[in-house]
Amino acid sequence: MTPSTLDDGALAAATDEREPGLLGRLGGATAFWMALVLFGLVALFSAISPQNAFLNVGNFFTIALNASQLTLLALGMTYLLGARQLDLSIAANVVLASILSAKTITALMPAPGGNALGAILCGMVVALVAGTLFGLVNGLLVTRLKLSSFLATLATSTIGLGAALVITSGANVPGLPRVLQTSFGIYRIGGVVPVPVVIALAAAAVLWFFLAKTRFGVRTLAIGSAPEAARRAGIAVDRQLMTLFGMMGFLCGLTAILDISRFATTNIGGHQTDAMQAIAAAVIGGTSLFGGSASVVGAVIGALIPVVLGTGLVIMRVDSFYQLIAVGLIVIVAVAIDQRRRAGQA
Amino acid sequence: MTPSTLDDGALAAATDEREPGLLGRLGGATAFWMALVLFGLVALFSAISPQNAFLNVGNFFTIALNASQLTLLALGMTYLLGARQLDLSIAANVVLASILSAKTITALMPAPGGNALGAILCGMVVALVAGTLFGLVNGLLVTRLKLSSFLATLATSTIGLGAALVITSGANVPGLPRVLQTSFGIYRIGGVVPVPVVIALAAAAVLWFFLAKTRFGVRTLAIGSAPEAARRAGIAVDRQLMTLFGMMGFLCGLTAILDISRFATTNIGGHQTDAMQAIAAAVIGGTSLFGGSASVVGAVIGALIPVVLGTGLVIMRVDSFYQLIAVGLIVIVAVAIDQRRRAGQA
Amino acid sequence: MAETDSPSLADVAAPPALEARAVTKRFGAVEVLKGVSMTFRRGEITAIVGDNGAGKSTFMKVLAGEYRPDGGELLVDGRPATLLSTKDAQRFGIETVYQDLALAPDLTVAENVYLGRELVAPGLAGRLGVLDRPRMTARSREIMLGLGARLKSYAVPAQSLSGGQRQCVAIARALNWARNAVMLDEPTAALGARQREMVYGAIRGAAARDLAVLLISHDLPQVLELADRVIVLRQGLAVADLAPRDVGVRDVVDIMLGAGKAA
Amino acid sequence: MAETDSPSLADVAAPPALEARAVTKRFGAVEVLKGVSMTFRRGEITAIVGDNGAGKSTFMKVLAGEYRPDGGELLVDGRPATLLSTKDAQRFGIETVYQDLALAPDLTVAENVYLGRELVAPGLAGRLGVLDRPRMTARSREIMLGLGARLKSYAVPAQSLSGGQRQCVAIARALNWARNAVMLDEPTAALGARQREMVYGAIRGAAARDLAVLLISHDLPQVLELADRVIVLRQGLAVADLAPRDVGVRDVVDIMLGAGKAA
Amino acid sequence: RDKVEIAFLPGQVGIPFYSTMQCGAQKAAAEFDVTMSWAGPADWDVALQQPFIDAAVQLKPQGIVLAPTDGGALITQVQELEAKGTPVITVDAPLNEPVETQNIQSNHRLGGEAAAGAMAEVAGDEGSFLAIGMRPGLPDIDARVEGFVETFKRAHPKAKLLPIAYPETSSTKAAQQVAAAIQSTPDLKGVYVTHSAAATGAAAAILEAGKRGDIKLVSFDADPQQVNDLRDGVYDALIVQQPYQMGYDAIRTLAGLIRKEIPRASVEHDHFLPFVVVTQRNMDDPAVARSFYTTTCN
Ligand SMILES: Nc1ncnc2c1ncn2[C@@H]1O[C@H](COP(=O)(O)OP(=O)(O)OP(=O)(O)O)[C@@H](O)[C@H]1O
Ligand SMILES: Nc1ncnc2c1ncn2[C@@H]1O[C@H](COP(=O)(O)OP(=O)(O)OP(=O)(O)O)[C@@H](O)[C@H]1O
Ligand SMILES: [Mg+2]
Ligand SMILES: [Mg+2]
Repeated sequence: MTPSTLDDGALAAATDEREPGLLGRLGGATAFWMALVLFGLVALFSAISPQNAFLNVGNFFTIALNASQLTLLALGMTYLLGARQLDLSIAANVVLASILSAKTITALMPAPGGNALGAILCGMVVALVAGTLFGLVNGLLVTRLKLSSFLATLATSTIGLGAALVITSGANVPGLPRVLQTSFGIYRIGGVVPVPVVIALAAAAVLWFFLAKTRFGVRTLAIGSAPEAARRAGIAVDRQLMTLFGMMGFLCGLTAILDISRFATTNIGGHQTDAMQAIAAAVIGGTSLFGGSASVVGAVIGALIPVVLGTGLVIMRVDSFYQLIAVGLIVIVAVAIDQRRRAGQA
Repeated sequence: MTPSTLDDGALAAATDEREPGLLGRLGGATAFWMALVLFGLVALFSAISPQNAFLNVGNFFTIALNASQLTLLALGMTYLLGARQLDLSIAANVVLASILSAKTITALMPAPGGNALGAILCGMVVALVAGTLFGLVNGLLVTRLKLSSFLATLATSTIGLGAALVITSGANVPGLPRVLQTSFGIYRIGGVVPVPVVIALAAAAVLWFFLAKTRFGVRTLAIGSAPEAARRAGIAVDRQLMTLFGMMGFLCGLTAILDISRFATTNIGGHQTDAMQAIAAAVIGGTSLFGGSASVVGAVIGALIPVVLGTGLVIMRVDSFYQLIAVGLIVIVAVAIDQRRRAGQA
Repeated sequence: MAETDSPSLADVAAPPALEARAVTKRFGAVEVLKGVSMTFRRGEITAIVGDNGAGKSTFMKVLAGEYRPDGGELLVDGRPATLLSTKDAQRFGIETVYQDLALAPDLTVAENVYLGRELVAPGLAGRLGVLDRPRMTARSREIMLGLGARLKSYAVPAQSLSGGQRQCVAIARALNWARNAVMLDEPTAALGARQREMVYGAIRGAAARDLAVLLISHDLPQVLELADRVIVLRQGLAVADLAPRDVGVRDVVDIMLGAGKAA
Repeated sequence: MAETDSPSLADVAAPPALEARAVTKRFGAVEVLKGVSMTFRRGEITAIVGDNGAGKSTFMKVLAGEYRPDGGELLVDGRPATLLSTKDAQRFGIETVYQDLALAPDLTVAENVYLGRELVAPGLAGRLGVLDRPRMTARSREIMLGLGARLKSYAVPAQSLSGGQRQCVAIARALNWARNAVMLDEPTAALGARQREMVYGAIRGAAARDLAVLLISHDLPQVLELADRVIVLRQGLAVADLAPRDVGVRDVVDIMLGAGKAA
Repeated sequence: RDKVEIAFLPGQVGIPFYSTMQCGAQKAAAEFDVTMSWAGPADWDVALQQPFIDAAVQLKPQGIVLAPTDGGALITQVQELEAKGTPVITVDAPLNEPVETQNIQSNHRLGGEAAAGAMAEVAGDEGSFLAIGMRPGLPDIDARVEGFVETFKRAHPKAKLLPIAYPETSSTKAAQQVAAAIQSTPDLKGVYVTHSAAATGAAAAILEAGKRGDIKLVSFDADPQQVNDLRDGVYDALIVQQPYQMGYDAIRTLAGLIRKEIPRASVEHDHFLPFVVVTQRNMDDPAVARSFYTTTCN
């Protein structure tokens, strides 16, 4: 018997240079699908809500305003998850930063009627610095002491909250200048766009750019995808993680600023579920809990979905107990379909 | 130049059949170190607490009693984490199971003075069945719909709580027979050992046995260590995960029974931090968040440490804000030393 | 279209242990298998060779139930079979060594060898699933020694093994359990000279035990020495079915690369 | 004690690019390296061979800064150097291909080739770290083609590559960045015939570029053809330093296994 | 006189309500020669309070003041303490069965009723109203909600009540829920909040919608911030409890009981403290201002 060539398929000539890998890795497909879900919800609520209560620009921006703090936190969490880390201490960080900031402002406040601008700016700087430092402490625990970020940030969460309570004796800081609220926290640029929304969107744009376009983003995902490989490739993993935790802290500081300026007071007890919500927003948006893939756009959408749902269901006068059930079911359905869609493609 | 043999080390004759792999994988080393930490804390508090308030059998069992519910939850979580899963819905599960159980008991209660035993037993069965079913639903979402356990259980957590609130209209179930509390929930066998402690220890013993000694344990860890490899090896991964989620649910039902019988009421508003606490207890005890290694003994110790710390610090009259800080610091120090110890060995 | 069936040395009357008909598989836009047909007979060592990226591993994963083919069909013992999972394949007695091995890094060597088929103690304890660890360790040592791997301990986690030792664990597992067919994807890539010899010996032994053996390898000289049939895969197509006696390494390489056509 | 220095072909006056002196390494109770000394000179291909589990990969990881040795010292360009991390080794211009490759599975081929040394756009954008993806892709394709790997797309994640393609990515990376020394741990295990030839060509090219090359391989015939020196590791000890011209595969195997002693 | 040892077990430490109670208790402790310990959880949860109770009991105090975080859970324990001769006074909330020596509280249901009256007064009794709880299952807060809802429904049948909102302790969630209610209910006239986190959220939402003044806001409690906000017109009325008096009365009564200066029989089980309804008009009245909560004594 002689060797027999049976067929000789032509060479697939065209090489394919699209970037499915990139899109997939940046969770693009899931983010896209979740954006559809989001628009579907908006359309649904618009259609069935009485008196067009849902469908109007003012309401959309109110929703965006209510999602702005969560968006900031979800952005930082997206980077951390992309690098196979997480931060459970963000609530404590926000509380601590807001308290320090509020204390600073009230301490520096001029006599009533004076210009509070200086005090407010100092307060904001304090919030950002405190938040960033808190984040860097987390980073140190993870990189130097080699604690898992879960345990490290769980512990600093407790410590940070304890510190906040010690500083304030447990009471919210009173006496913040009202102008902080009226001309910043709830001020609407052009009467339409609330300042916190602008800040959140700006942060999202910057962080999207860095994740999708720069070395910084690639290295973050490399660390999450294969920490060993990243280290062996000579990436300064520890420094990168420090930056990421510091960045998360900075975003906590920013959130703290929005918090005190929206509500003109601190809210020590009110952030308990922030970490979970931020993680959930990131994951719903297509970021992997196990690192290597992350989506900034998805995080924004993931932060918006629960707020849209909540607002829509309130407008529909759905009893709040049934709201809980509805939110849970919608998340399951949306994510399950996304899952099936992706499985079908692979 | 001729080839030159330069040395010929003797064959290492003895083959080493000890099981460092097994010990390490079962988180044994960490559990051992954390046990030392626990005993250290007990010794410290015993030495410095006024009037021997800490060092007495009654107090030890009170501590064990306070840790018993967390222990049950941490046990289930240990198995799930070992298989690279988690369950964030355990609080909702406990609440729902306790409500259904309490409703059953109050509905079946005979006239005052009658024997409540039948009603109570029915209630217990209801709690266990409801808890297990809840867990199996989680398992279905993870295995059939391929949701990540994080998102799936986050969603069922919301749904479960919503269902509990709808059932009760948001009010705790009143009118549980006091005998449930006096002769079960806080009854001490021989006047010393509280029933819940016996239950928690029995559960721990059984689950230790299955994890360390049986096929079931090996397969659980195989799934966590390398899900792909486990699947390729023909392990029925989905069935195993269903069992694990069902088991977690059963333990939630058990916890619910302890809850209503200890407190003679349901606690709808409580339990919010149960999932985090259970995960933390498991991880402190040496179970890996990323699967493949788990320790039942460690989970028990991890559940005891915060209670011992809390009780000790209360007895020492440390202000509860400082307690938060102290607990966080001690966790960091203990885990960091464990980390260093392990790095040194590797 | 590929047509690789050939009236081979084996008994034509007995149905082949494993047969693939016009199997296609695509990932997204890329068609990796473009209609591959092949038969594997008992007692015969069939080698699949091909350039990197030709689709060898993908094809094997289809046979192992790991991937579901987009088109075509599989037959086991002459009967059409749908392999929905690797468990299905195992139920048919088909065992696989994957190119990326698929060990559980945290589990011990013995546990990896017996993964999914653990030995349990006799009696009631066994009913509870209590492991017979000593027996698992002893048997693992035997099997591993038969492949030339000497380990200091069988209780270390698989992640602390050397590359070759890991490969031996995966091979040990497959050879230990196969009843119908065994498929090996570059099983000797990380092995030393002695281990390679012993593994080839074990593969011959498997064929002698009347298993159908599928071997994927880049070690062409060895393949030509060992295999009863050599099938060349090029860009998702089976382009040649060769009898090793009649060809040299050079011929095979030429067909692999599509450089020259042998007739 | 091993003493593998030999007045080799290379210029003895110039300090060796890389030298290990009496390096020991233990994992727990197991001593894997028992005092290994070796020198690697520029322009020379030094091969390390040995049985599975002999300690080859462990030794290479010590040289790469991945493991810290328990005893002994390392010299780079004749000066004692402490390699605390792979980054340190890279700073000395030492690049490594690991046996388990170390790719980031979620990243694209181009990103993996440039991992840790991404190409950035010119000007301000570059200062911000903006990637020059087109150039990264184009260059990656060039390098990969030079190793015989043809990919449909350079934007697919590394996890969707075939075994051999993945190996090419890892090799491409190391060869692209090495300035002083390049170390390859079984780089051709998963490669097809053509790719293997091209990689061996690239290794020769690296030596010609005056790099010190360390090659670990089980492919003894190839090693004897390619290497300037062959060092045999047995159970954590360097037991022989051979000149390939003078020995055959059989001799090397005998030494590897400690069966016969050549003098 | 010998020192008397009393363990005071607040339901949650730090928040101004309990800090104010602590001030009252400390005042009484100083007056009546009492050594008082003060320890409680950082959050309102019976499971969190339990270790504090256990630890206090370990130290065998002569009397215990307890703010029970659950009306049912602690009955047996209190019963045992009473049986062993340790008198227990509960403050803030009662137990579900009257096993303790005395309960001092401002009946939260009555507070809700007072809030309903105040709301009708500032916002009229037509249009829609929204009541905000915290999370279901907290007896005190739930009673505040129920008292309001039932009274308002009964007394003002023309008014519409929206479904109760439960924002937990998150101001952001409260703001979102109130914003949605404003959006969907053009005739929203008043929002009743039962705790301060919801209050700040509701206030921000009303302000953001430009509806300050149009939508009245009535809140429970008088934290320093809330008092400021009342002055600034954020709130229209505050329903204020008397935690200082609670703490003071509890210690005084308990010290007297332990020293047998007060006969047990003369201590009635129920001791209700009235609410103070504060509006901008009466807030500068010193008698009213005394009821504002503080974070530090003096
Ligand atoms: N999951 C996947 N997604 C996308 N493409 C894939 C996937 N798996 C394999 N491929 C592509 O299919 C082709 C064939 O891959 P396969 O692993 O079957 O090759 P192979 O013949 O085994 O090569 P090697 O000899 O290198 O192991 C490759 O080009 C690879 O990039
Ligand atoms: N991290 C580790 N922990 C414990 N033992 C280890 C570890 N790494 C390697 N070993 C052991 O050290 C010995 C040498 O391993 P090494 O990987 O260096 O071998 P090798 O010569 O590269 O073998 P191969 O040819 O199979 O790749 C092996 O017996 C292995 O089990
Ligand atoms: Mg392959
Ligand atoms: Mg090796």
